[in-house]
Amino acid sequence: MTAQLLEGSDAVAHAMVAAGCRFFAGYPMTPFTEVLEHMAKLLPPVDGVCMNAESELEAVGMAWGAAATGTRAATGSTGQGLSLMQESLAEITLAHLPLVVLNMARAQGDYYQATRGGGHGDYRHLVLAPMDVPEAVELTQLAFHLADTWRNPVMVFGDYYLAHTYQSVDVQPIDFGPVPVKDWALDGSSSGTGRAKLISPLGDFKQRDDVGYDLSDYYLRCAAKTAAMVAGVEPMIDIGYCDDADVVVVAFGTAGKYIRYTVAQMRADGLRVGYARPITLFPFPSEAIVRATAGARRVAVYENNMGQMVDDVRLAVLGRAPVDFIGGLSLDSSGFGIAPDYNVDVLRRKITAVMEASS
Amino acid sequence: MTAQLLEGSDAVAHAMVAAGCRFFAGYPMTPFTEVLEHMAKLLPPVDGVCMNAESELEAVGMAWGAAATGTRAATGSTGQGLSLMQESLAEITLAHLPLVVLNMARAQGDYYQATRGGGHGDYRHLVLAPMDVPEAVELTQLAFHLADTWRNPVMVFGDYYLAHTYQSVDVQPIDFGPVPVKDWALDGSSSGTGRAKLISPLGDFKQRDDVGYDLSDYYLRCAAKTAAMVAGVEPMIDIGYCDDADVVVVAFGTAGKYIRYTVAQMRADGLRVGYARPITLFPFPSEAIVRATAGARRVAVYENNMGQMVDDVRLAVLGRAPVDFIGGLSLDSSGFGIAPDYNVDVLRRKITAVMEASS
Amino acid sequence: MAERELAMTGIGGQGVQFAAQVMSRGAIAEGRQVMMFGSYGGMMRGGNTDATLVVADGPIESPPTVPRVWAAMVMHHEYWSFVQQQLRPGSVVFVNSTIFRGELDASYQVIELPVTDIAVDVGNIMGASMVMAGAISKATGLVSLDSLLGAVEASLPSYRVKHVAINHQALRAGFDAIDAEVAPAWSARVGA
Amino acid sequence: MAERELAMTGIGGQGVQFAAQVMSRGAIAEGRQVMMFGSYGGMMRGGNTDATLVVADGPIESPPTVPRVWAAMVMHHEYWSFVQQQLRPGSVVFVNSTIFRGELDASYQVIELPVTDIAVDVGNIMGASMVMAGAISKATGLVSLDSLLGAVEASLPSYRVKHVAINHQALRAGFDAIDAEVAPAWSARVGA
Amino acid sequence: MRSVLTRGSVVIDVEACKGCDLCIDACPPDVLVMTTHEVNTRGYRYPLLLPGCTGCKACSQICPDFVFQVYKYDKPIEIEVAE
Amino acid sequence: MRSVLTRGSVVIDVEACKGCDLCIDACPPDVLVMTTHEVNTRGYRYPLLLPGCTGCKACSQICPDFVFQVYKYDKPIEIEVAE
Amino acid sequence: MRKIEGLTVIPTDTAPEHARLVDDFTPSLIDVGAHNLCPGCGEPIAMRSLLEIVEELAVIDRAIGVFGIGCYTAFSNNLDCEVLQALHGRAPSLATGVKRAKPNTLVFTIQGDGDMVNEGLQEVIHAAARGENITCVMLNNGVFGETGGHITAATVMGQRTKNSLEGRNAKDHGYPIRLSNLIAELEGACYVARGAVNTAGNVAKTRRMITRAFETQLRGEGFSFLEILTMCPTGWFIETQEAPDYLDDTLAATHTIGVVKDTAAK
Amino acid sequence: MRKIEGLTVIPTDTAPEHARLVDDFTPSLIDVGAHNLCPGCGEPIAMRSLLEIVEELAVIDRAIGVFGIGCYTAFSNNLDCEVLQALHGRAPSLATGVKRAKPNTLVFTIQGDGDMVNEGLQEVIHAAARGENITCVMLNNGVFGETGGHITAATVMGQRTKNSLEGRNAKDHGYPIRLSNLIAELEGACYVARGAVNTAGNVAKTRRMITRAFETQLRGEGFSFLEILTMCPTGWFIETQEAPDYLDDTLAATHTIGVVKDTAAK
Ligand SMILES: Cc1ncc(C[n+]2csc(CCOP(=O)(O)OP(=O)(O)O)c2C)c(N)n1
Ligand SMILES: Cc1ncc(C[n+]2csc(CCOP(=O)(O)OP(=O)(O)O)c2C)c(N)n1
Ligand code: SF4
Ligand code: SF4
Ligand code: SF4
Ligand code: SF4
Ligand code: SF4
Ligand code: SF4
Ligand SMILES: [Mg+2]
Ligand SMILES: [Mg+2]
Repeated sequence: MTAQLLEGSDAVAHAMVAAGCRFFAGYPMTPFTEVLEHMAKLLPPVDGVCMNAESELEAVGMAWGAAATGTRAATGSTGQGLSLMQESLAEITLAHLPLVVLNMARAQGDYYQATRGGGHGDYRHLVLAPMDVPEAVELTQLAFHLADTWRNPVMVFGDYYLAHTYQSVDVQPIDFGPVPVKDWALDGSSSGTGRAKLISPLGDFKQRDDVGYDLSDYYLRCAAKTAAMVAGVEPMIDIGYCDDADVVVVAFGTAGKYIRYTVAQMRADGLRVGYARPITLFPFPSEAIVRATAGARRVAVYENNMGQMVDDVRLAVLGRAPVDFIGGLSLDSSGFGIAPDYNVDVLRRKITAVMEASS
Repeated sequence: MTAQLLEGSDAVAHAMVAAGCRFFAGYPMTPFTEVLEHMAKLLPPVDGVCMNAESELEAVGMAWGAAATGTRAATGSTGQGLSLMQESLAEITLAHLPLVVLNMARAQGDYYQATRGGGHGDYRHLVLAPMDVPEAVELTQLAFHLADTWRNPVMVFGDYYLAHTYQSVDVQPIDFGPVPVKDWALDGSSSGTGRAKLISPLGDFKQRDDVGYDLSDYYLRCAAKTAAMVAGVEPMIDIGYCDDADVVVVAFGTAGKYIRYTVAQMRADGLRVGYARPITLFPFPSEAIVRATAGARRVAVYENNMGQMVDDVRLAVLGRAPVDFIGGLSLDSSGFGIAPDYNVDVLRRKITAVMEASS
Repeated sequence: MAERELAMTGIGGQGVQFAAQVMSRGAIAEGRQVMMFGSYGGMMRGGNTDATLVVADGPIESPPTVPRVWAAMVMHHEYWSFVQQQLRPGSVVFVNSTIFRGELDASYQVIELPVTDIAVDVGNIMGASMVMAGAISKATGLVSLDSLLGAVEASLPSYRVKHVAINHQALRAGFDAIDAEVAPAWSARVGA
Repeated sequence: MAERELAMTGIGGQGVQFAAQVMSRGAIAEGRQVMMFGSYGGMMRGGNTDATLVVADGPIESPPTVPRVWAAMVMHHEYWSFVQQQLRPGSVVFVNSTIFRGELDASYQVIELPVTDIAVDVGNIMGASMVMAGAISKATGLVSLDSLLGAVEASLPSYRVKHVAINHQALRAGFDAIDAEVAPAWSARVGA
Repeated sequence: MRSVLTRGSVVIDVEACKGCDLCIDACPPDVLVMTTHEVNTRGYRYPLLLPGCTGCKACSQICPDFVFQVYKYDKPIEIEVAE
Repeated sequence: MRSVLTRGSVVIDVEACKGCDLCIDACPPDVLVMTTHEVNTRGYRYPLLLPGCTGCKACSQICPDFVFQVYKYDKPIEIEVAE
Repeated sequence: MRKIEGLTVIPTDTAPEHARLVDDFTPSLIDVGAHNLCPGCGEPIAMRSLLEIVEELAVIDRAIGVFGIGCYTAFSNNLDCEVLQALHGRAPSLATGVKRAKPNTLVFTIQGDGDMVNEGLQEVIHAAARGENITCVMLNNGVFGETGGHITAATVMGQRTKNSLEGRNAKDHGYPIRLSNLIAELEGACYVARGAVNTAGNVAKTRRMITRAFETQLRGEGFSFLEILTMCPTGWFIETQEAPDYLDDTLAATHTIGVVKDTAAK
Repeated sequence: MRKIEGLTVIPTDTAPEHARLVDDFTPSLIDVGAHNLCPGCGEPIAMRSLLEIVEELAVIDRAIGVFGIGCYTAFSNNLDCEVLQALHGRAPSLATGVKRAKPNTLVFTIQGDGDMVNEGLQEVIHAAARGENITCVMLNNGVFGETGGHITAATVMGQRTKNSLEGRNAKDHGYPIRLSNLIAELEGACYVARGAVNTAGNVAKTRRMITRAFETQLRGEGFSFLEILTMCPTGWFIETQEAPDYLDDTLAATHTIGVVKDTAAK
């Protein structure tokens, strides 16, 4: 292998290019900024386009346009920037366009936004949450595959650590198998043929008589499409030491990596604790959580926010065991107050407290 | 009483003025448009200001500015428009400003957005969902009281029916008691005094030495403030016929009014069914739901979306009884496909099916 | 608590929405509570125009649209199928016999009146629904004639106040066209 | 699977981040896997600059920041308290004796070297961290000298390639300043 | 009786017309007139063609509802009109 | 020895200086010079005042770090300088 | 010949003999002629002209229209031309993405004054400043027609709208933005013109402008912008017959008709 | 007298005798002088001038500053002047809400070119078109300083930024927007000027512009706009000493210094 030292944002950029992404548009915002910078360097040499959009609203719009031509396209941002994109992120889903969205979040406070959709209506995005750089390289490529497969936006949910941690990685294109042909893609060639293509969040039927779009019909079909996607996507999760665990700790992303490490150390000290790390935040790996926690006396959820994923864990466990929220908002004051503050010793204390409660 | 015939949007506008709202900014979008039109008529005569903002982003910004002066201010929109406002709605919460937001939604697909916050981070808005015009007149006034009490945005979650139904109402100012003095409001008078006021989503501490804003500290305090609000606000709910009910149906807003009506008719026919209609969607009346469903064999949730509030109901019932989602997306094709399609006969059939399953 | 549901249907230009507003305001003047939900298909002429009017002695329990109605006002057959579904044995159905073409179930209490002709006679083609409102008043007492007359002005846009008189004529003409209160709204306890 | 954690601390201008990159690339050249997380306080001179470097024979299990470290490289005392908390009995602590002022627990295996002086001697004030890297190579074999030398160029921004030579000098000077591999990184199984 | 030189003609899709009158002013030789009583099934008045059409396409180009089809005669024709 | 007419003077908050040099060019009579070796505790070179200040405020107005306090003498003074 | 209402009326229900068709009912790039826009609306007229020019230039197999949200959206699922439907105000960014990804296409937007001067003002200005090689088209009727005739940032002084019934006044509503003139200030803008569809003459003139705008893009010169004044009798609260003159007297008095900028002409 | 590095140096650690203070370290409306902006940054200079003028005009007890997001945000919690912190690009709308709700205040925004010409271009143009009686101030350094020196819509041709290291070129990045000139086109804009803080002379000139802009608002004339060119050595990737000249040669060559519009003057 020809591993190289890449910063997370650089590795993600390389992974996008390896996945065939040829259009990227973004607006600087820490810690998303570096991804944009790296794409600006990597795309031109492969005849790709990277737009320094004048704002997030324009960035997502440009990506929308490129995606409509069948080009593998991506955009992204952080906190505020993603909030600005919510209208477009909701409606591009109704337009059935594949788009990869990078949420280089600061901490984990945007779990609800990512998994419920911060925009209006019933749309859903697939959400992948890597725990570190190597996993990000894989999931970023998978994101493009899933987006094309389901003609739906897919979000890669990273954070400050993912963006700024250097790791030795060997970025190679991964073959996830074939995707449907993009016979819907626009290039002008169907104009004047009597069946010109239409891509619209309002509907995909051409007008009949003087009836225009039929939202009541279309929204139902969109809901059905979403249901099919949710049924068709295999939820991913990383589970460890759960078989005989008294307490199972659930965490995602970088926090998940810290929990894995902490739990492994506690196991080394003979403590009966396990971990479950959802990799797909949507669809949420509920069945796997149910199995992983079947024997647990208590379940603990750690996230760097005021308690969001804990809803999904409780909805899975559904009262079969107490679910304790042991997370909370904790930001690193050195990192401009935007990087999550993780400390293995602190995590161990929190988990220990739950174990005591469980016995 | 001097009742008059008012269209819902007109009644809400009258209620806002009665509540002392003196600044409104909005951008037309059906079914929110009429509220804007009525405010444009009602405010000038009482020396209020109504701005025809050039976009939703600018509307929420103008309302933000007015709110910062201590003026009772409101804005609002529908679907797409509210999605555009998400960044501002998230951050104005961190700026601790009272603001009333009208979501004249189309159907009920924005429940997640309203209750989880479609923006970034851990902020929360109080959400009130009236079932009809008279209740909207009351809750709209309450919204301003709660906003001032908690220095937090409060959303009134209406829909197409609320906006367009005419009802006989007598809009009188309601006294909800005193609210804290707005000693934080800006008017320039504290400038040059050595303790000039600051209103910012980044923090409320003035700079010391060369340390600027401390987000890690501030976000924690914001989270604490939110927790205090959630603890301090009495959840509201309308419950009927639940004591001996085999099945309890949960629904909110206009759907709740239809369910009430349907359940009443079924009761008249001797069927043991009850209803629970959350009035505050956030905080969600979980305890009340637990009590109302204590004796139920099954719980049914009806909402005009693909299943959102059902999460909160399940989180409350937590497995003690099966919770069936009997809602779904159903839009009226005559009403431009944006009005929910409710039919008492259909609802009765759905509820009956649940009752059969329960016995 | 008695609630009287009246379903109204017609096509653009017949004044259905206006009639619904006049009846609503008339009922309010009599101390009753009212809910009225109208729907009409866009700006095009000849489009459908429906309305559901609920009048009650107390707070309205009915939602904006109801499954069964106490009575119906059918100005045109074009879009009346939806209203038809709401009728049940005993429902009072006021039909504009000048225009209406369609089946009427024998179980209904049907009251036919050529309201368009009558409107033309009183020189107010647009007033057909007003004529019908007058007729409904006489036949059911849902809202008294005086209350209807008093409600006209408030229901007209300012630039139309000059039309008060002709609408009063239409109301009276409809009222006089019925000889007796054949289906009293407020005696028996009908409806939900 | 052995993981070697090295905590590095200093102030802006000492080249700590650069050294972390050189060591990382050197380790990769030897077929090892690496994780490196650096943090520095803004653009101001003299600000803190820390880095956590983890080298392993296989996939990295350590998160970006670790509670305990195998070794530490202390270039300055100003912000070293955080690193101090990560040390435990037996940790190998490389100290820049030219500058460092502070308490060092007796339980550590301390290796002091006046790297700033040495750097000045080889005419490369900014090279203090390079000197230390060379010393760490000799004393622990975490990364061989050759690998470090080979990693310098790739770690320099293009417009700085001319600085390769002086950095090589600094590395060698540090390497030569230590006489033996006193704390082998890859023999015993230390640390998690 | 007088005869009017007529170079073109139009087909009018009466049912498509919404009675906006735009074609009337647009017609250079002024050979389009609106009906005064007759209306189409949607209740709109619609245009009638008088002799003298030049086939200039002004009506078809300005009609918002695509009501016109314009023809040019291979050679102009004379049409008799009663005074 | 020569004497320089000096109308004003400045107080320099050396520790606040970030060594950007803006004041040097800004000073009309050119009486500010940067240290060449001396640095403040943050490692920045800082300005020194030579005789001949006019108290014009150019330095205080342009300094991004608010390093200057400017004074005007009640009456100008003469300062002796060695050539 | 038959007599109707006392006039000698030519039969117009069937095609005449010995004559050739010179203009069909519906332009061939519009699927269905019937639409539910109001009587006398200017937008279908503009749509017809635009689509006919696309055909004339023989670039139909490269044409992609990006639609904004307004009454004109009624045409977005009714064309035999590829359409990408954008959100309100966002068309220029989508068009940018399309054009950058597929440079050989002819990309044009169809937006209204509400869509372009209100919600999406920034999008079109940035696209123009970038010299984006697309054509943005604004159908300017000075109101939000679709929502019922509300004031926009292009509504002219004194114009009556649903929320300025006494006419736009500076104190409450400020001044109209003359977008074409603003765009012309930007270096990236190569061709900028303002036409109208209120008379047969203006329609003809506007067709020439459309041709020039598209040619500018096809030659790869850069950003071209076309503003077309359209009638909105409904939003103006007047009769359809009065609309053409009302357009001249109000809208066109502020938004002057003519070519504003043409770098190629120099 | 002491000799330092061979020069006769006046002691400058304490106040001289027989002299009066004519300018203090930190302007009185700035709480803490120390800040973590870069060496040679032009923004603190502009802040000083603005706040001193607010004092000079004796309107401090009515002054409210609305801040955008950029490096200048470091001052938003550091003033003895009421501050409303806005989100990136949104300051003009917040300022509008403040002013309409409290007409007697003096409301000014502090924004950067990234904040105003990129993210919030539409906000300031609409505010100007409305003739909103506020003063919008743009600190223009032609880059996103805070994010590390990226290109903005105001970056001039050839300017080197982090993502245009070879200098801005038309093909990839389009042309810069000269915002003051665009704003001046709008009827609602009454006073528009562009200053700079790269030399003592320009600082003095800029102070006069600030005065005029605030007077325009105080007289209730309407929208006033002030653009101030500031140095960003970090984002320009040059030495602090080179910044003043670089500003003249690059930024000011496109964004010309001077009064662009002054309706009162006519
Ligand atoms: C984000 C958003 N806000 C508001 C609306 C509601 N809306 C639909 S069309 C329209 C105005 C359209 O005006 P214009 O672009 O001028 O087109 P016109 O109707 O005049 O042809 C508005 C405000 C929307 N669809 N999306
Ligand atoms: C919505 C949003 N997008 C992006 C950012 C990240 N961001 C912070 S400051 C800034 C640029 C500021 O540039 P400018 O206004 O010119 O100020 P300067 O730093 O140059 O002084 C950006 C993009 C943000 N804070 N909010
Ligand atoms: S322009 Fe067309 S729609 Fe209008 S009247 Fe003439 S034919 Fe009818
Ligand atoms: S083609 Fe010309 S002349 Fe003939 S009817 Fe039409 S407009 Fe008139
Ligand atoms: S301008 Fe100020 S900061 Fe810069 S060198 Fe002079 S004193 Fe120091
Ligand atoms: S006050 Fe004027 S003369 Fe004196 S040092 Fe400052 S700039 Fe120079
Ligand atoms: S509202 Fe105006 S723009 Fe819309 S369809 Fe009617 S006339 Fe045309
Ligand atoms: S980056 Fe530029 S603008 Fe920001 S502080 Fe540094 S010099 Fe000033
Ligand atoms: Mg318009
Ligand atoms: Mg800037």
